[in-house]
Amino acid sequence: MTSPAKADDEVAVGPRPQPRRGVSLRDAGPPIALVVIFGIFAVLSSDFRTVGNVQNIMDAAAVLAVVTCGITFVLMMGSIDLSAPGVMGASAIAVALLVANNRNGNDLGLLGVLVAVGLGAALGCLSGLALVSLKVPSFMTTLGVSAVGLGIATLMFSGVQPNISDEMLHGWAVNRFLGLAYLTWIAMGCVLVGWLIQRYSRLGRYAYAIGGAEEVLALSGVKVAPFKVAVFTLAGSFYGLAGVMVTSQLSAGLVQAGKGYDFAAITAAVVGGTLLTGGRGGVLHSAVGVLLVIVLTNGLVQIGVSPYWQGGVQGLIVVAAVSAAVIPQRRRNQVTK
Amino acid sequence: MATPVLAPESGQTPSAEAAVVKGGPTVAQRVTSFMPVIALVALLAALTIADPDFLTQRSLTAAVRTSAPLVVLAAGATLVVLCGGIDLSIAALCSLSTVLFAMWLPDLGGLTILVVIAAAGAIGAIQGLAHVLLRIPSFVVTLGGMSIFSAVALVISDAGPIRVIDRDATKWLNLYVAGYVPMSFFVALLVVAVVSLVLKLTPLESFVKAIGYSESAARLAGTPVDIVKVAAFTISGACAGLAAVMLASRNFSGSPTMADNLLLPAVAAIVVGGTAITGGHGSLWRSLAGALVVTLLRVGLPIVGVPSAWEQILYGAIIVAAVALTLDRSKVAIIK
Amino acid sequence: GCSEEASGGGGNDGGSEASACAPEDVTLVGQVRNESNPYEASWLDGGDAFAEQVGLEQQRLTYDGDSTKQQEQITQLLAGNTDCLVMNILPNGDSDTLPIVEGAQEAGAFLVTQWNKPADVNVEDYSQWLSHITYNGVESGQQIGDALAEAIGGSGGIIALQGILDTGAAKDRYAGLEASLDANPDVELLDQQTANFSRDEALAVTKTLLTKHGDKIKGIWAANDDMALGALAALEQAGRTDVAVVGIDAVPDALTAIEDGTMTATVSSDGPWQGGIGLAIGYCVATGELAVDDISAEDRAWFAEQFLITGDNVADFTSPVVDEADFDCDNVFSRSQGAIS
Amino acid sequence: MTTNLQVHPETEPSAPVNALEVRGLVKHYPGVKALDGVDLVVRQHEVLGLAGENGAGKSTLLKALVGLVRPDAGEIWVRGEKVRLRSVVEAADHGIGMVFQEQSLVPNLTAAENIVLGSEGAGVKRGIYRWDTMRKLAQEQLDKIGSHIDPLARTDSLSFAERQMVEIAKVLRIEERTSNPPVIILDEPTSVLESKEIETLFTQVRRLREFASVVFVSHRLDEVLDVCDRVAVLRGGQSVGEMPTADAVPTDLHRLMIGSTGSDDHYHEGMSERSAAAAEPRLVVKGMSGKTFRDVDLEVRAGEIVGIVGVHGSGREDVCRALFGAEPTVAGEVTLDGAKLDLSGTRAAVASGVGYVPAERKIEGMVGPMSVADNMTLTKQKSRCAGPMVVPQKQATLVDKWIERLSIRTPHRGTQIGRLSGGNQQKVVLARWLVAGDIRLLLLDHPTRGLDIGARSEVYRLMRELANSGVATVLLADSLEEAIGMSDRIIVMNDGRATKEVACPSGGKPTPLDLVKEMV
Ligand SMILES: Nc1ncnc2c1ncn2[C@@H]1O[C@H](COP(=O)(O)OP(=O)(O)OP(=O)(O)O)[C@@H](O)[C@H]1O
Ligand SMILES: Nc1ncnc2c1ncn2[C@@H]1O[C@H](COP(=O)(O)OP(=O)(O)OP(=O)(O)O)[C@@H](O)[C@H]1O
Ligand SMILES: [Mg+2]
Ligand SMILES: [Mg+2]
Repeated sequence: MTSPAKADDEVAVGPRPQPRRGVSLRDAGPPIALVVIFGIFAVLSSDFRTVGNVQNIMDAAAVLAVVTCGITFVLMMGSIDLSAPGVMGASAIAVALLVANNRNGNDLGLLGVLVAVGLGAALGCLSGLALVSLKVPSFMTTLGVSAVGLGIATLMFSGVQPNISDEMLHGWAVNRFLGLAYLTWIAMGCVLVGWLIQRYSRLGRYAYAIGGAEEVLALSGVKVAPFKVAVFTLAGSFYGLAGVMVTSQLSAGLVQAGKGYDFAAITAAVVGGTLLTGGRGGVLHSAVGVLLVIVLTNGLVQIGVSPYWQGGVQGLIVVAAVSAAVIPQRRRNQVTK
Repeated sequence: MATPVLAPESGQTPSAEAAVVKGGPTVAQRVTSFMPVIALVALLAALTIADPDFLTQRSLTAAVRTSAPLVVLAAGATLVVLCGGIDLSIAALCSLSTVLFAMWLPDLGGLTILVVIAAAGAIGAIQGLAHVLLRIPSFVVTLGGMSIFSAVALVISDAGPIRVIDRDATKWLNLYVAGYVPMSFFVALLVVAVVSLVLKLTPLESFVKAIGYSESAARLAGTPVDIVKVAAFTISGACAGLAAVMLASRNFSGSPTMADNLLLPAVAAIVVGGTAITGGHGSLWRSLAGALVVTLLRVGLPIVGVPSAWEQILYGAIIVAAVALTLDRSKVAIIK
Repeated sequence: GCSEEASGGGGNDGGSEASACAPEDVTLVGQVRNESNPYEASWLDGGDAFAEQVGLEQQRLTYDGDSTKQQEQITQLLAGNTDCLVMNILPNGDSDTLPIVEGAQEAGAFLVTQWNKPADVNVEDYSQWLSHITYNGVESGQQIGDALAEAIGGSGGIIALQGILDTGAAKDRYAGLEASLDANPDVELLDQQTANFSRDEALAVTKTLLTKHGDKIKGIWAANDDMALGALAALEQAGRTDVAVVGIDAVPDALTAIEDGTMTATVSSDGPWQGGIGLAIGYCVATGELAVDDISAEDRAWFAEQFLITGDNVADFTSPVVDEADFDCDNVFSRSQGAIS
Repeated sequence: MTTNLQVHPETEPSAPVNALEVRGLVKHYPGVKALDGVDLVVRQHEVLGLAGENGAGKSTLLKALVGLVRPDAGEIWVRGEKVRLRSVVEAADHGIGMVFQEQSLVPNLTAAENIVLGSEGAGVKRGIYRWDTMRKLAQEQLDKIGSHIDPLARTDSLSFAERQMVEIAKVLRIEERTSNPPVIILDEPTSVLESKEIETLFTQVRRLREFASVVFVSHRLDEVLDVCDRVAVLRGGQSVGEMPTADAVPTDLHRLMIGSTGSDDHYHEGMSERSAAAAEPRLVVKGMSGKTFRDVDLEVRAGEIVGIVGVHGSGREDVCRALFGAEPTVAGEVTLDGAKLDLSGTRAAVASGVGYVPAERKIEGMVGPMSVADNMTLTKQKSRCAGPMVVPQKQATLVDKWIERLSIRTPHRGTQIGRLSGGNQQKVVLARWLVAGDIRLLLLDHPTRGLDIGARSEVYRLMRELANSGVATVLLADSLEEAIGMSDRIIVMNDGRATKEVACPSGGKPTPLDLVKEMV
């Protein structure tokens, strides 16, 4: 699914350069799709177009947004990351056991959250290290790390549900500011931080560059390995935070806290315009993708589509959205992987 | 220094001709191409050490029989991966096919097997067409396909399993070839062998690899890129149909979620076999070995008594280690 | 050439007449979906407790809710020594039961299944399938439905969270809800969605339904406690305290919630007992203390006793104790509420 | 980085100190001795040309000088110090920088980032980008070469020539790393440039000489003689000689490169013979329009070579691609030998006997990890198959014949094509269309890009042979001289339209100036 950067059609257009300034059609597609889909649901369902439901959509997007933020950096490099379920599971249980809970006497509060995020970062780091040192594709290292994370989570779980009684963590899900849950603000903060990292940090720009032309970085004397490890670590810490957020929402640490978030996040990122081949897109694109996915999920329930069909309709719309977005850029000798 | 300074004349042509060597694989390359098998043997040895009872003929027979649907699924998807794409829909399509199989069996009898395989192949072809005609990345097409097939399976089965009452149609799958080789595994081997041979003996192999390594070069060389890709998706779909027949015959039923969990193991099998996920390099034989490794991990670890949590940790570590062994990095420029 | 079944030689087909196993030769296997679920973890712990009681060890198997993996494990297990193998299995779905049964029958292992079984498959047709135990899903669905109706004062809107759609448990429980709705005509089912027995999904679905139906929602019917707990979290985040929630399974968190008064009712499913009883039946038959032929038809497929738990009686259930006496060979069917109709 | 310097004062070469000195460098690759004891001296403030056939080892040598290739034996001395270079960074610390044969910029970064990539200095503080500083740093480099590129433009929005300028600006960054005059290495920088851009580049090179030493590689010997002070020649991985350029002519160099004198009739004009069939038009294009070209009329007779010239953006590449079905057309009528030519896709084009050699060899021309044999036979299946089956023996014989005929330097037909030198790769790509012998129209987009003079001559001879056998050829030449030398007629394209047709018969050739007038 990832192709050597050189094969990317972006490079192939080399001799026929087209100026690319301002907002390109590819960038504009997903936001337009978001507005259109939102509009359609708003027309179809009066329940959908309420302020309450918009708040609900924002709240529901929080966890996915944070996961997608992390995965975006990995996708930007042209790698892939399937470790979210394991990392989130491990950090969800870890934080549940570290803050005030029913299993042990710990009451670390914010420190516990930091440790859980750190655990996520460590697992992400493991994926990255396996990638650069063993030269195993990220598809496999992250799949492996996901299994390891789930194993660690199951070990910590040891048969008894850890429920949190920590006021702060619990409050994140319950308390509201300007109509949105604290968790939603945290997610927005993550998107902002992610965007700043992407735009103003060497890590972010190099991640982007690795996706654009990894071999060129090596020719320029940049050692890409540490940056790759750092990107996976960064992604891992986002997943770690997402695990903490799930624990906060459910007031309990679940091993399955991250189930399904891997593909959901990739879908969101891709729908938002991040290329799986790397070098394109970014955190803001992904945020739009997340909203698209969540609006779809929410809207289908609101207009009363049968639960059996929901997945199918969602799949259809994702394919339709992506194909509508690629039509303007179709070229004869275009490479689609 | 008005005149050119000539270096001492050495040979007449100090060029590459003098250094011509035999082409073909070196010793190291030969070893890497056997790595999937080495990984398999090593894993078997480790399991045997953990529990000596594991290495019995009965147990091995059961393991290869178990692996058959996974082998078929992985083999089919390998073609798509070799072309540089990915097929995420195989598992959902396989589930849907089990439902179709169970629904059609009462009417069609023994013919159902072929009809289901053909139908799954056709569905695969539709995905392939969507991929090449609409130019949507295969990841997205098949991700969409995955949810659509699941939904269709849920709806037509009314979200429940459908019993296979007439077992005669698939009875032959439970026979043994030469006394020891389960028929389903034999069929899986046959699929791998036939597809590999067709690739090897015809230009298809170079088409597939050219497309996988560099699609634009392949297209500008006039190779039938779109046809080959659609064919790969078709075979991948048909293999999902065949795997569905195997599963339905094993479970005496079809169910809309039966094979859903085989997606990641199947892709893992492909990668563990050493096929490059970026396309071009790899083979169906490698996926066969990969599928056996994954099956051994799935069934072997719990059976030799590894506790559930550690089983997952070991599974994660071992598949990564296996890929570290099997991937021939000289064929893959950049590891993403 | 092909020959039929070359490797099944180890099985003593229809082996109920075979000589009884020595107690120490018996192998006990308990298999559930995963250990990361409190109910199923307690099931395996119950199995361990029974094993300890008879001086053996239970092999704990989990299959991640993955039907294929379950079948693969069983096949592999049955390819080993099956002479005195006792299996207490939670099939992933209805469709997974039959291959397990046939495998055990062929290999001569002693099998007890729980929860999932296709209705038209008859336990009595098999000599190695000793018993199938389940709770009456229709009844529990109806009981909590009624409790919910009572809690909202007999009239008002409710929403339903369904389980994994292709499991018998989900369907039976939902049928029970429908029966309860018939009996309470003023209760209106506003919406029903699946949350796949998952706390996380229930949270998201409930939030959406809360915004969709708003104050019309007076109660939430969930097909299990995990989803009920997810719904509770959603209610709390929405700042709603006026909604009654019911579930099934009596997991510890749900009992706590009932004690606190945030949840209305649940129905007991006794995990530790389930984990022990299946092994106990198998052990009794394997060691010859109980003959398959002596098990009455009623006890081959039966509903286990269950209780509606509400604020009134929750104290009785908060610390479940496994009574060793339940596992005596004379007692193994003592909790039967009658044959599955 | 001083830890890596190993100073051996006792063996210090005599003054004046050379900027760079290479002694007995050896590098083996499986099956190839790429460097076989090369010696090379680069003096201070000179432009040294490096010439040699394809595969002579030029790129390998230069890569060794920037630490990308680890030599098996030999020494590298920088300003009198023996050094061991293990990475680009170490080389840069010693003041050596290189512009690579394949352009090496990250397409999705800004020009400024590319310029400072790997040595951001003050542009990045504690991992945080300071765009203003970065822009300033980049601007300084661009100012050095007098370029007016916007530093914050995305690199893939720049033209080829602009990108080349960015590369040079980037390589000049090494000045900030050492106090000594840098050594700048340019590996075939001109092969992708148009003549005007080449002039700009040469102005830069002459400016560089003021404060640096330059190593310059090109297969166009006149360029080498034009811009360089001295030329060193490699052959088969060995240094075979050097000469000052002051009064040298291309043939002198040529003789050194291949060990004997080449023919003066570079373009084999003598070979050109108009066959009887030449009169009938083979390809007729009427009013063809596409995204980047409009109303193009074109006629190519059997046995004729028609050159299309034009600047970047004139649309000539797309015309070529459109004729091969690789680019959509919106209007127009195209016939081949009287029959309508199917432009719907590359398959159809190949089936009607049209062949296309793309300019972007690495990406579009070849499949790098596949063998020479597979690359050569990828298109024409009949040549290696019996029925649907591949006959390995048939393929081997055929491929070996063409390896021999085009003297392709490869250890074996089974060698990965990516391991060959650029020129030899190009020969394989060309051979692809010739193996079946059924080609009617050949579209050549820069077929000699990166080829050495011998290989070029070979390709020209091949083109002549093909023309004589009746193949119609459309040529997008590497240089105006090439277009003039090879073509029977030249079409000038300007802004998507064919604006002028210039007859170009042997003996009555136009001058480059005549054409340039029409092009701009
Ligand atoms: N003045 C600036 N301040 C901060 N960042 C800048 C500035 N100029 C350029 N950049 C960076 O250079 C990159 C290239 O600029 P461009 O406007 O083409 O955006 P882009 O690469 O298309 O980004 P995206 O993919 O997010 O649309 C930007 O992504 C941005 O991060
Ligand atoms: N990575 C490699 N692996 C194997 N062989 C190589 C490799 N790089 C170069 N070679 C071989 O070394 C020899 C010298 O190649 P090099 O690229 O240095 O030639 P060159 O003089 O730059 O040719 P050109 O003018 O075509 O660029 C060639 O025979 C080439 O096939
Ligand atoms: Mg932009
Ligand atoms: Mg070179």
